[in-house]
Amino acid sequence: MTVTPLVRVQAEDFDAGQEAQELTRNRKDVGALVSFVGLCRDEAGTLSALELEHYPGMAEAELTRIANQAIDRWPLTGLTVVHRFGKIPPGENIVLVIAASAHRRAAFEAADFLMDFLKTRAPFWKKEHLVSGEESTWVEAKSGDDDDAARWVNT
Amino acid sequence: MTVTPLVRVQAEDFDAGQEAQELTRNRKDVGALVSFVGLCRDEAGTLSALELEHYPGMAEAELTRIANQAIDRWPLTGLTVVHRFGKIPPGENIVLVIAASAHRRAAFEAADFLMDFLKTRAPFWKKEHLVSGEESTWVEAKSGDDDDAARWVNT
Amino acid sequence: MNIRYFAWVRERVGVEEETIDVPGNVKTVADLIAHLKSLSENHAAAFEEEDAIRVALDQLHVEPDVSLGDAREAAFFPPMTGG
Amino acid sequence: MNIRYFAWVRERVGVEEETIDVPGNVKTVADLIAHLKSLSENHAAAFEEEDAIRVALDQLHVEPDVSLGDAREAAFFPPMTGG
Repeated sequence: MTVTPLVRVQAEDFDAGQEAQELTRNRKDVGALVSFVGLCRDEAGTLSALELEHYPGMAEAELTRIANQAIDRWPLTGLTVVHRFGKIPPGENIVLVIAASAHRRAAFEAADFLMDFLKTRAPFWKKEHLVSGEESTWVEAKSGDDDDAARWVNT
Repeated sequence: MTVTPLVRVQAEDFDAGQEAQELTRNRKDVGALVSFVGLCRDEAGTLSALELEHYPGMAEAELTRIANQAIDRWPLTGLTVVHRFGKIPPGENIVLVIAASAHRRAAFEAADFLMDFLKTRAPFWKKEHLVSGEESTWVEAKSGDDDDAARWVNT
Repeated sequence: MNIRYFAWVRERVGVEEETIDVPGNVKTVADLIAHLKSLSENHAAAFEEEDAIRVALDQLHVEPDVSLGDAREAAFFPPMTGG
Repeated sequence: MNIRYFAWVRERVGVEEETIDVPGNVKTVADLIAHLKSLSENHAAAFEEEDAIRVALDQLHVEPDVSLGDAREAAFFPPMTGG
């Protein structure tokens, strides 16, 4: 049976625990569930919020393409991807990936892969709004993210 | 500030979502949260329950030692390990590992490491009780688990 | 053709979305970028760091040498920073 | 010395826990295993596949060549299958 990923792009927060339960409810074939939650971080105390801009339509389509690549590559029983947009204050959730599988290695690798490709391919852009009221600036892409995504080629 | 892992060995079920929230509550330094949930699996429909025997005292001590190794090795902001014992029917949770960090790579690697070492070093043993009522049998250790743990040496 | 801009590309161009007539000699994404640069100073400024700009045709990532074909929408944006 | 058994080692020995006197010539974990095997047929059967048995001294994993030192508890069990 082909697994259909659940992909959502939304302004509202998500409940990672509830999303995980949806992947195991009434099932006995899930042995491993790996969840990744990315949060808005602000160690310096200078950030008032991250503003996430996205390309509606393409964001969902690209996340679904990446999710289906993971489903083709690993024996998953379920896969959930939720990405928020809009203004997100420090401490709040930004992104959720949950991979379910019979075995832990597949679940770990699929979640890790999803995050690496999501970072470099899903059409979202972060702008930093500062507490000081200084001009907001766009977060620059990290070359490390491309390196992370490149780990999955030919492996 | 040194991170103290939260380690629990218990008969009761756990709430993975709630445990994850404990690691981020009122914090702005957590950018990534990786959770692993291991569940009792029974694709064939022949299992009535797994019975988990453990070595009380040593189970907590060994899980804490493994958790502290992860804390020494990766820059974590928090780490939670919960392992159940007793009879666990198919579909129910067995083990939970949550690693929190500023960055996703550290959180992924720490959770993955924890699970590999927990499997080979934490004093728990699984016995399979069958629906048929046939004699229960002890689950044999997999050599693959030792291979998984060996991945973390010299890397 | 419908053209969309995101993040700092959008801010520099000054519009989110516009509909343009594509001249007959504009065949590829690179041709389209050259054409857009000719439209206004803002467009020229937005595409100044051309290597830093990513392109999607009908919501699929493409490289600059790709033909426009019968794509209905082109989008221009900086490298993604989601997740 | 307090001796504990787990999983199929426990089932074969037939007890969970027992207190034994350690003879003076028993210095290492391997010596202790040899001594335990001499106690009963059940003990001998439990330790038959000696390579398949893991040992903890005072709740720390140890190898068979380790000295008992002043450990108060030794535990014997099969390879772990938790997680």
